Amino acid sequence: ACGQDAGTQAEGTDKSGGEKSDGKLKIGLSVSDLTLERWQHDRDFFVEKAEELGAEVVVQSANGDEEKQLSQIQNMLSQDIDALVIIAINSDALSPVVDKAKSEGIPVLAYDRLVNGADIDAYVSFDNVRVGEMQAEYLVDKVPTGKYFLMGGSPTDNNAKMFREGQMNIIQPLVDKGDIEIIGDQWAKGWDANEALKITENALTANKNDIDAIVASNDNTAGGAIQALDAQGLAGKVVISGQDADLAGVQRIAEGTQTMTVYKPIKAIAIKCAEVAVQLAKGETVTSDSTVNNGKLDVPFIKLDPIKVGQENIVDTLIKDEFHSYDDVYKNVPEDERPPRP
Amino acid sequence: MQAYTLIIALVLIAVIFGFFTGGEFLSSRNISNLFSQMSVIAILAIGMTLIIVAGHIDLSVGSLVGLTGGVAAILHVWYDWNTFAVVIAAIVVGALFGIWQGWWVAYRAVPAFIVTLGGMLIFRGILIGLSKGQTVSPMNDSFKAISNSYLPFTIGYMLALVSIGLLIVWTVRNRAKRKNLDLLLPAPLIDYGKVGIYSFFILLATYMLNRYQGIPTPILIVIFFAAVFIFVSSKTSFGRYVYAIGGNQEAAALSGINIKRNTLWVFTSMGALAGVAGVILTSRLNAATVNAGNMYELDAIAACVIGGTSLMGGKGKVVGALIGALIMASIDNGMSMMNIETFWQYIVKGLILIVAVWIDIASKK
Amino acid sequence: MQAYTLIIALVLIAVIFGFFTGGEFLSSRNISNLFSQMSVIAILAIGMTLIIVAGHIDLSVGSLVGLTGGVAAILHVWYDWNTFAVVIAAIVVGALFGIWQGWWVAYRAVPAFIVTLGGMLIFRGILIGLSKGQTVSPMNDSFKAISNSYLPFTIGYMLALVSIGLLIVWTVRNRAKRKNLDLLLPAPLIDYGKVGIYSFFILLATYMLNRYQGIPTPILIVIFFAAVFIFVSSKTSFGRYVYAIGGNQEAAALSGINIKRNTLWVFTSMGALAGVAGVILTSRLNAATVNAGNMYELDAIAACVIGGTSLMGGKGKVVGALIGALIMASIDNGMSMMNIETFWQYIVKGLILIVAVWIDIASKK
Amino acid sequence: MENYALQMKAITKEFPGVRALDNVTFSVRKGEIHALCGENGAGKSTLMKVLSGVYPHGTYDGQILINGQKVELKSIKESQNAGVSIIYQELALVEEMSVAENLFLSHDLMRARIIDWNKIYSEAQKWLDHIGLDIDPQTKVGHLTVGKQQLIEIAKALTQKTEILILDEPTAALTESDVDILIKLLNDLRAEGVTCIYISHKLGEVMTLADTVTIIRDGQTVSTDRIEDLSEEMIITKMVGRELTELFPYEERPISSENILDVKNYTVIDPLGKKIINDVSFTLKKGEILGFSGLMGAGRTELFMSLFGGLRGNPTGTVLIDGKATMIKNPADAIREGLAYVSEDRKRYGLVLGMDITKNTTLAALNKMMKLKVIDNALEVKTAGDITYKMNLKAPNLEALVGQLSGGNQQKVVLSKWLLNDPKVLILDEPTRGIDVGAKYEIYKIINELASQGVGIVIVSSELPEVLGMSDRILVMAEGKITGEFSREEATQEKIMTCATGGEKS
Ligand SMILES: Nc1ncnc2c1ncn2[C@@H]1O[C@H](COP(=O)(O)OP(=O)(O)OP(=O)(O)O)[C@@H](O)[C@H]1O
Ligand SMILES: Nc1ncnc2c1ncn2[C@@H]1O[C@H](COP(=O)(O)OP(=O)(O)OP(=O)(O)O)[C@@H](O)[C@H]1O
Ligand SMILES: O[C@@H]1[C@@H](O)[C@H](O)OC[C@H]1O
Ligand SMILES: [Mg+2]
Ligand SMILES: [Mg+2]
Repeated sequence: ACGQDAGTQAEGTDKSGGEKSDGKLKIGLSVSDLTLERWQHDRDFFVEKAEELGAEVVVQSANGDEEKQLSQIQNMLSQDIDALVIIAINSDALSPVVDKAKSEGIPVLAYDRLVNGADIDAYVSFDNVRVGEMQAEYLVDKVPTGKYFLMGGSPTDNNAKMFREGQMNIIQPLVDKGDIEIIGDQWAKGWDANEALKITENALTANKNDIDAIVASNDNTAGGAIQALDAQGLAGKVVISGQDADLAGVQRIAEGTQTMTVYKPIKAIAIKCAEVAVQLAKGETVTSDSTVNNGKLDVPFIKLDPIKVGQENIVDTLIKDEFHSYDDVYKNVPEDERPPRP
Repeated sequence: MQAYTLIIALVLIAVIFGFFTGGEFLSSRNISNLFSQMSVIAILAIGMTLIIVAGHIDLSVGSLVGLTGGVAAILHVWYDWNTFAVVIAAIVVGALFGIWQGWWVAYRAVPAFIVTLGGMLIFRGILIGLSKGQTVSPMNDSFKAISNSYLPFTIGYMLALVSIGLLIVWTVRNRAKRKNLDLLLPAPLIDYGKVGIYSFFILLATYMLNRYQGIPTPILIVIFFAAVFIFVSSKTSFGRYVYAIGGNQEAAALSGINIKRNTLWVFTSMGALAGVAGVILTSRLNAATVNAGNMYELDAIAACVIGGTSLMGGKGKVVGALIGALIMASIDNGMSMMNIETFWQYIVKGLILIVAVWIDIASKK
Repeated sequence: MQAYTLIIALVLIAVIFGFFTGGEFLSSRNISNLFSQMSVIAILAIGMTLIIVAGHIDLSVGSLVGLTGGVAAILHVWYDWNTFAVVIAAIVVGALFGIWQGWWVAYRAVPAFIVTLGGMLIFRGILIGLSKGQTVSPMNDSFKAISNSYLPFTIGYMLALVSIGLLIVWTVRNRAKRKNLDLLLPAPLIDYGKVGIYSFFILLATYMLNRYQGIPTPILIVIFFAAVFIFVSSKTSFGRYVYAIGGNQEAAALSGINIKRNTLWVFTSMGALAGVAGVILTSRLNAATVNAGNMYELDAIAACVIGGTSLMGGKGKVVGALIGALIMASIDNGMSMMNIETFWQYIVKGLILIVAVWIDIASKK
Repeated sequence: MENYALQMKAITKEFPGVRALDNVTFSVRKGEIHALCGENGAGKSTLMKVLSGVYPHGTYDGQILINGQKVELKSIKESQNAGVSIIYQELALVEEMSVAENLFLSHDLMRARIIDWNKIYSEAQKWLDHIGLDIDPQTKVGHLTVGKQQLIEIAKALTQKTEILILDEPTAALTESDVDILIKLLNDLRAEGVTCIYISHKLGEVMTLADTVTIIRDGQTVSTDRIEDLSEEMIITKMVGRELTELFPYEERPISSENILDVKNYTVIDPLGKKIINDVSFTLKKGEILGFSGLMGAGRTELFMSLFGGLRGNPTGTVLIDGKATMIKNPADAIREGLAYVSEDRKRYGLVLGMDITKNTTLAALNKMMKLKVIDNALEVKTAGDITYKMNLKAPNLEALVGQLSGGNQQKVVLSKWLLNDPKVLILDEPTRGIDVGAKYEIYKIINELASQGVGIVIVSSELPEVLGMSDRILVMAEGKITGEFSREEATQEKIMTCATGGEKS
């Protein structure tokens, strides 16, 4: 494209120069899927913090469609943003547009999911594989030997694959040792609770209820599975994992029907990201302790640890973080069985 | 002929899965599961039959199930409405959106494909907006009971006997009437043979289900609505008009049938049924999620087509759609019982769909 | 008349979004984006027009886009095939699956709705199986260039001029011929006026795109295939037969048209086009993912219907489908430029879909 | 004071671009059979649709009085309630539904809160008996032949409480014997005091049935006369606006001795195993016009559909074309061998109604419109223009959709389509069904011209005068077999009818 009038900068600034005379920073936030509860929290925290830091945030959601996300980022770039924050649907499917952003001098921050094969400025995340490991660790801790049923997430979601990878990191050695027997492995289309319900019903039937643990990859599918367990009077007896700390999931943990969830301290990551994004937008460089290679370069990696949440630490984590309120979480638990209010 | 192919297909599926699951597929417990699992799609397939017979299609039912189920859950959980009020609300909301779509199709002549494709987006959008993307749960016990309870044994048997009794009375009276009117009478053996066979299956199903925990409520709801719609489609002018409209719209119009009003009704009843399905689904999951019901329309349509409903309109039966729904649910259930790998499940389900319809078509020639 | 309603709708959309985005919607850069963004659906809509005109439907194209794109990426990344070979492979795979579906529809008389609903599952299943659920990436530069490059300025203008030249030559020759044959001749003003208007738009588009980075390659690919299929549909016997088959299958059969073979071809070309779309998409994302192309069929069908193709068959134009695809892409693009909330986007898109088709229908009365 | 059942005054109805009715006045006395005659496209059906509420009050100008009362009919139902029943020219039956359901589709029995099927079936049986149809009321209408369907239509109108019964070309698809049934029915109705409006192109029927005849031309009333004051010739003259001297322009031609088509021991078994064509043998000479007569369902249509490759089923036997044995598996083969088949149902089998005249005309000969595998549009338009001009086609232009043409003109498009293939054998199945006398005459002339050019022509027709008037030789079929053969000279209506019914089991 040499020699062509690629002057986007010029065009962009003279068109929207008027609006930007106040010198306000504009940050583009591309969200993978706002139809899921968790990302709504992310967005809210992020926007709040960024605005506090004096930036304006443009938010778009691609509803799980990778091509749509790419298009939306293109559209954001033509809106003259100062920094781009991406919650990628798929780590590998965004490099062209990220390269594009870079070539226009717009810094890019990968939020929660790395963007591979492209020039990005920073990465703030929990590790999806680590999430899977945590799920398995918690269950294995409670039920070191026994029959495990694996219920993956959407078979067409790349993350689901990564959670499974983490889960197997922990479980496989125990399978090899003979402690754990995997009695089934099914994936819930579209992370759909009803799919999970049916899968669990069938698994229980096929195994005559002889199941000790269900490795579910998020709270939504865990919810479906627990319905099936409940029907067999097994809720609370079979250990089951989750992820996202959805209110419904946490309530189940409080009631004892779900064993654990993985809480990604969303407020922390959102705030951190907002800070980093504003820094980047101002043209400052970001420092971090570690880096991660994304196939193209070593990206500064600001790592946040996800947290395993079980009945024991709900109050110390979620409620302290104000992620959910005490009253919401314990709504269905008799007063006398509740832990002390913080 | 056709009905028999379907039943043969069903038996074949049962035998194959029974074999591969070491009989588990045919256990009382799994049959009970199967009936619960098919219930949502079955309810939708009942309404979809009318839609397709009328010459239309409804791609929005999945989203509408999600929306009505979500509205029910929100009113119930966030606003503390009682179960009864919430069920009515879900059905009314479904019916209202059905009217909206029916209006565009009937009075504005926009193809149903487009109206309901739009509806698919609109309803999902409203759901996301209303629920703010959150899962709404849990329901209280009475709401949960809608899909998660069983009829006590004795009541189950009583119901079975009552329905057999009605069947016999109806057959006897019908024969008497026909005789009176000098109409062709099938040999008693045929009529009463049929009664015998139906009775046998009713009793068998009741027995099997009672061996587990009893007849699951969702399938009772399905049977109730199926009965209503079978009645409507064969014994009321509205039902016959729908077939006439789908069979030959011009002829229907020239016969003085009000095409628009009847079309509006078809969509309205589909909407109301989506409301029922939404309630069943929410109760079953004990939660309403934003992507609940996603793509159910395709399963519902597939159930109708497998059951012999012609996409060209004018032809199709509610009973067929129910068997179609049962076949679809059996495939899903059987493969998951066999713990087949996901990608194989997609492939096998796709193939079975094609082959099932093909057998049906080939058998009709 | 109809064509004009469409253009008016497009202009309206442009004006509204232009207004709400402070002109950004109509900037060179956004127009360039818009064209790239519409390309995959546009390619599919081209093939879908033929499918629908022939009286069928194809619900599998989204999955087939995913599968062909995935096959391309797998061969390219895992097996080191070169870009050219990989593109051919994707198209061939698409065409083969098109033949498979066409065979069921044409020679086994299974309704296309069912065959392609099955295909939707089967192709997605194969993709999950082949890719083991992984995202396959990155492509090398030549593959990436397919969707991510621009025609240099001068070549762009040259192409524009050549096409204008061809238009003029064709018009002059056509007029001469018609005169020779003593056929009705439109006033020169009308014929040459049309040429003038088209030329103006070609030049305007080229200028706008050149003001940014030049004509994006994906839209060139779209134009190429659009030209091919416009030619095929209007100037070859195959194209004519497709319209006849969709218009009245029995009359077409008695006119000696081989319904089966032509139907097979329609599906084959749809499959091949899905292969092209798969390549474009994979190149655009620089990756093949397991849920690539999900639900694209609905957008493609909607584009056709907005563009005036009748779901009853026999009627429809490729150009209309392209405008339909542009309208659909504009809606998505405009709303995203306006940063409207997700749930509103669903609702607004659904409403626009319905209203757009309704305006089209109302204008035809 | 005359006692009028119906008066329509100054009715004007316009369609975009067409004034179908222009100030038409039409009055019908109580209890009479009033024939309405006119060429294709004269406006007969439109006038009746105004009366029956298809075109509701407000979409036309003028006044309607029923029994002297002014009425404003806003829907079909209102018209039905006013005692008007109509049998439309286009069959208005739902093929997927049973005979009984169709009979009572717009009847109160069907509007009951809960339908009593047994009642409906027994009522239906009564009506079927009444019109002399021996079929089970639960049979699907789609399984019946067009003729039987037409009778069902008539019965359907009769089931309504009817004061004014309109029949729009009810006999177009009927064979003579069914026409007799109908005539008897109408005479009975007249005796019961029902007023009847009868539209037909078959002037013989008009002469026997009608009390009064109104003639319209180009959307205007020409005259209303008592039947006593009219003759067939006068009606024709008033209809077409000029004199037509003869109805069948048969010409003596030298007939070659060469067989162009030779069918031997032809048998067809349908997919259900029924023998629908049973050992049929016949020959057709170059330049000969061969008539095929028979009753409804005799198997003529199926014989030629099968010969043309358009019928499923297993044909056996030999077919020689131009002396060469041929195997025709599909219509494409047939076309290649020089056959052309104008079907009895042009809308279903002959035309793509949503396509324009040009494209319909060239559909079966598209390969002749190609240059370098590409359709040459100019050539195509010219070819279509030439042939339709020769046919004297009346149409706004060649880009008009055939669905908008009148029946006669549609038939000419079908003929044009087949003539483009220069057929050796032209099979015409009911070539003049629903076509007015003027257009009929033109089609007969075309047939003659083709025959004199050496084309072998088969005319399958249920109208005996047509077969008698046009054929060089006549074959009669019954129950899938050929039951008689007559030369032009020996053939009479009586002989043919004897053979046509003689095949039936006694
Ligand atoms: N729906 C319509 N739209 C436009 N023009 C129409 C329509 N219906 C009829 N016409 C035109 O109105 C005129 C009268 O048609 P009509 O059907 O009443 O003729 P007809 O006398 O019944 O002819 P036929 O003997 O062929 O049945 C014709 O020119 C016809 O083309
Ligand atoms: N669609 C159909 N379904 C069942 N039987 C049919 C069908 N069409 C025709 N038949 C039967 O096939 C036989 C031959 O009918 P065909 O139409 O060839 O007779 P035809 O002599 O041409 O009479 P017509 O004057 O009615 O055209 C009859 O017994 C008829 O009842
Ligand atoms: O958090 C999860 C997200 O990572 C995945 O992509 O979709 C399901 C969610 O539960
Ligand atoms: Mg008429
Ligand atoms: Mg016939």
